[in-house]
Amino acid sequence: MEILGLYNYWVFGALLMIGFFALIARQNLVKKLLGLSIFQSAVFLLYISLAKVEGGTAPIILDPTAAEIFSNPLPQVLILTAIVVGISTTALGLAIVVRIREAYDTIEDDEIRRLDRRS
Amino acid sequence: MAIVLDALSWAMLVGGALFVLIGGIGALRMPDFFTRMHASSLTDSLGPMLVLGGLALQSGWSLETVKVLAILLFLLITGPTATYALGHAASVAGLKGGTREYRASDPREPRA
Amino acid sequence: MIVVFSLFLLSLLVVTAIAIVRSENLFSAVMLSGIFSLLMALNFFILDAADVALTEAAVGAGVSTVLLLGALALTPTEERRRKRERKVAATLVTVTMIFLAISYASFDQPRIGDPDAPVHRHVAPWYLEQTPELIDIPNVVTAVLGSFRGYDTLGEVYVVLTAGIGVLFLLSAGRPGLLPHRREPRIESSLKSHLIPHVVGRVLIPFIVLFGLYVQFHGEYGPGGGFQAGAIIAAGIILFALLEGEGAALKVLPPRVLVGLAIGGALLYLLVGVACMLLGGNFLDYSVLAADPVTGQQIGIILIELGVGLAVTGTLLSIFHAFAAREQ
Amino acid sequence: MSLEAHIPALPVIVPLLAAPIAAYLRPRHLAWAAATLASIASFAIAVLLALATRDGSIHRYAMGGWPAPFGIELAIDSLGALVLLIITGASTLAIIAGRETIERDIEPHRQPLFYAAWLMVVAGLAGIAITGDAFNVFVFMEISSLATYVVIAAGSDRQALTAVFKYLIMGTIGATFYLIGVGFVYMMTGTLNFADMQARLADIPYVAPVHLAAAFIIVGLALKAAVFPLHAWLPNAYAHAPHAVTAFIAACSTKVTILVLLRFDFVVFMGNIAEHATQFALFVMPLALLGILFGSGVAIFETNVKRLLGYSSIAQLGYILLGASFVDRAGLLASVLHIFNHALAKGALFLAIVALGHHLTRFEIRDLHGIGRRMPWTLGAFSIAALSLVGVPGTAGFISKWYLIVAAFGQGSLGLVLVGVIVASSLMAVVYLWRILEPAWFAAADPVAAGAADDKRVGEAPVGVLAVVLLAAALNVWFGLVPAFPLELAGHAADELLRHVP
Repeated sequence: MEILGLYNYWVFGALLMIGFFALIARQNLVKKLLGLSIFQSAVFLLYISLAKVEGGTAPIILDPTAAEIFSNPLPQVLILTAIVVGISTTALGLAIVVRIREAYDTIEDDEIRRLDRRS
Repeated sequence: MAIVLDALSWAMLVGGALFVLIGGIGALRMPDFFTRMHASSLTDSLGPMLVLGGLALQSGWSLETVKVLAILLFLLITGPTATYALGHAASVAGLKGGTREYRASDPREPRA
Repeated sequence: MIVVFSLFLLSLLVVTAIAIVRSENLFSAVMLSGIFSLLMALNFFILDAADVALTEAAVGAGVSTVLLLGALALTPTEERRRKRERKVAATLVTVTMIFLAISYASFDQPRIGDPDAPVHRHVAPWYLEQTPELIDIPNVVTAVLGSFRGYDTLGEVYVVLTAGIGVLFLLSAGRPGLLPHRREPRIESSLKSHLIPHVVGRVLIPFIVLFGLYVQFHGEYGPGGGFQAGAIIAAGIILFALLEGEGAALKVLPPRVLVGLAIGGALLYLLVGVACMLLGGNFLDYSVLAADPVTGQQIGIILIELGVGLAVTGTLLSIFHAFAAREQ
Repeated sequence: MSLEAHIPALPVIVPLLAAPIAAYLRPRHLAWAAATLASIASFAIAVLLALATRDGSIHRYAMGGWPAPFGIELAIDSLGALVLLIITGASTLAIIAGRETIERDIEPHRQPLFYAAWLMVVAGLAGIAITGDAFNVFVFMEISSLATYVVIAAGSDRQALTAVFKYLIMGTIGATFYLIGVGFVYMMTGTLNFADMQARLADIPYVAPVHLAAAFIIVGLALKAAVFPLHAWLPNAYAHAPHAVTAFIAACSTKVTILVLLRFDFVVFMGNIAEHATQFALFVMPLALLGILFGSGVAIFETNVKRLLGYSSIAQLGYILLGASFVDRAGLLASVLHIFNHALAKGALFLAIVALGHHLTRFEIRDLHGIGRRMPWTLGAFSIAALSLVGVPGTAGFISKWYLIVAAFGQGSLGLVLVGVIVASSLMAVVYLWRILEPAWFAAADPVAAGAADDKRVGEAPVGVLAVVLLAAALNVWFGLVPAFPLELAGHAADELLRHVP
């Protein structure tokens, strides 16, 4: 059971690296952006995992006198922010991809580089 | 009475889960697009009906039951609509039932 | 039982992520990434993060998928296959090494859920203890988001606004206006002629918007708040645009109004902060907004959440229309 | 509360207030005016703050009135004030000088959005410089990054788009790595406030997560700061951005990231991780030296003037890191001083490019042939800034190189090698700048290359632009002769950074 308490960290590592792999090794720009969002989601999972308390519930205190255990609200707040940052980055990235497609007629990184070298 | 209700609700829960599972297997194993859709429609009709019904029985007469029923109502409206839209889109795109081939050679279509 | 379930859900995340990277058809990759977001939301829910789960579901699975599809309509949808993939082996080695380093360090990290972990002993208990007293709203996440760390949230609204301004700027290149709305776009005919989706969609839209408003104004008591509400309302209006056509949606909410909403929301947030300064408090110190500091905090949080909701709705809709209006 | 107490919060609030307004203002000249006014106002506030921190004091401001580890705290020390001064100053000069070229290169209806994004860059960078909270750094880093992508993508050729996409990917990886590192530190300490982290990191039992955090943070920030070998995004981003944007971001954006790097390493890690000072030196010093040699070396063979100056920036970042890698007062003082002086020199060079951009469309070296005869004042300013970049006595660049060499001699036997590298790379700088200046002054205009040369009326840039360029060049001389003010701030900054280092 002790070891299972680390499973979240490993999934975080795995997701992070899958996203990173897509970012580096894939040539398609949309694929890169999808990789980027997996990469960022991994971090969300890390923070939210930190927030969990054994036997706790979501930090909504309906009755301040009751002795309840609550999970940590702070990482959740940080990740709310980070999720919004993530979608903003994706949206801006997509707009750039659309413009690149119009200018180069392709969204494959290696082909774009070839076109750039030619000019 | 309570035991009967509990047993009934668990039976519904297990049954619902089973139908969802069958739907999933069907979506993987069926030969072409339309039969796959036919199988997977189990997962958004009978499956949730039974699961949510079981949950409603578990919670008794309370606010939760109302919420569960609202979810069920929502699913019963949207599920078939989505299935219809999907099927219609497929037929407009030129997908022929009963075979693995497509009339239009649109590269976007996933291979069956 | 719940442990097994969460392990299963976590493993599914990894499987889905691999499927996204491997799939060559970008449409299926986008759909898979919507599934990925929903799975992520489920995981967040199991980890007690109801607010985050709601946001991930609305933003990650909803809005993000719509934007990706909107962009795919303007780009090729098939990843080109190559005989020899570049950089794959070297990258695999690198990522494996980093993964091993992360796993190695994990053995020194507190177990998930350990109540004695440093994160649960410092700062966070203060929020849980002081919120009922200082702000007196049940949802501590909203209290931290809106007041204790309200400056971060202000920054977040501006991140969204910056992205909106950026997308409008990029996609208005080489055309007369920011969002031309005379033209009837190609999305017009896609759903209008389909009777069943059309009718069902029209029935659903008011409920979606109503739910959005509920999430907006119930954020102090339950999971929810401006971001989630903004995303949900934007989703409802996007559905309207898909059913009735871009032109109809832009007639109801013209581009200038949308940009105005985005800008007005962000400014509302900032001006609440400035008002606090003028009334003698620090920036974003809502206590001075009313005679009683606790009431002041509540007023402040409601106002800034409203600003957030307006800004997010306006920005997301502007971005959606900007993509939809860009002809191939 | 008097207005005075709120001054630490204003450098962020003013541009944040002006940005949305600028986006909605029509006609476009009003948007420019709003952006310029906001820039000037921020600059005035930054000057006030710099004067206030001259005595080495730290000005704190509790956002929302909540006390430090619970709320977000702004903490402005002399380092923050110095960087703030660079950001707002560069923004003001570039936006005034760049008006005509922006007017020419960007369609009218898009200009208000451009100016809004510009102000977001100012707000984001200023927010990073003054905050005392690790997560708040991330939020404002994202504001500034997203806005920077937008203003770079305004560049008129299509390569601007690919450059900016690369920057977006690299920048987001960097920011996410930083966020992971902050997450690990938070995991071990439970706090996000820099000062509180420093205090609580001392008594944690396990070190592996903290080492990992340090690694993620250093690599992430190095990526964003374009430290060699993670510099790949920088040259093209500088080369293809609109000239005014290059003048703005080249002067300040990487420096802000360096500031966060120094804060994290010196304030949070040095005092708490055993041997971190040595690790830092062993890791950063070789990179700094390689960066200096690589940047200068590539610049010698580069033919595009803007990209050449971009590679020179990579070399100059090497100097900044080299000073920091000594982990002593002399080195840090030289490093912080070079942040200021390099901003002056590079800012002036790119401002001169803005002025040249009134008549030139391309910036290959041969396009500049003979430009000195037609635009002598602009090229004169360019030459003075170039001298400052090389480090000729009497210019600002000399002061920081002098301090850097003095600090290097303090490194014992290694010092001679370091001084050798510094001198060698200064000579390389002479070579690559001479390659621009020699034909620009003395060669006849290349009739094929010069895009606008067939126009006989080509003369100086408009008076306003020229005034800004000359002012920037004059500042290089002024701070070369009277360096007391930046020296004082840099001295306090070095003391403050070293306060927690054992």
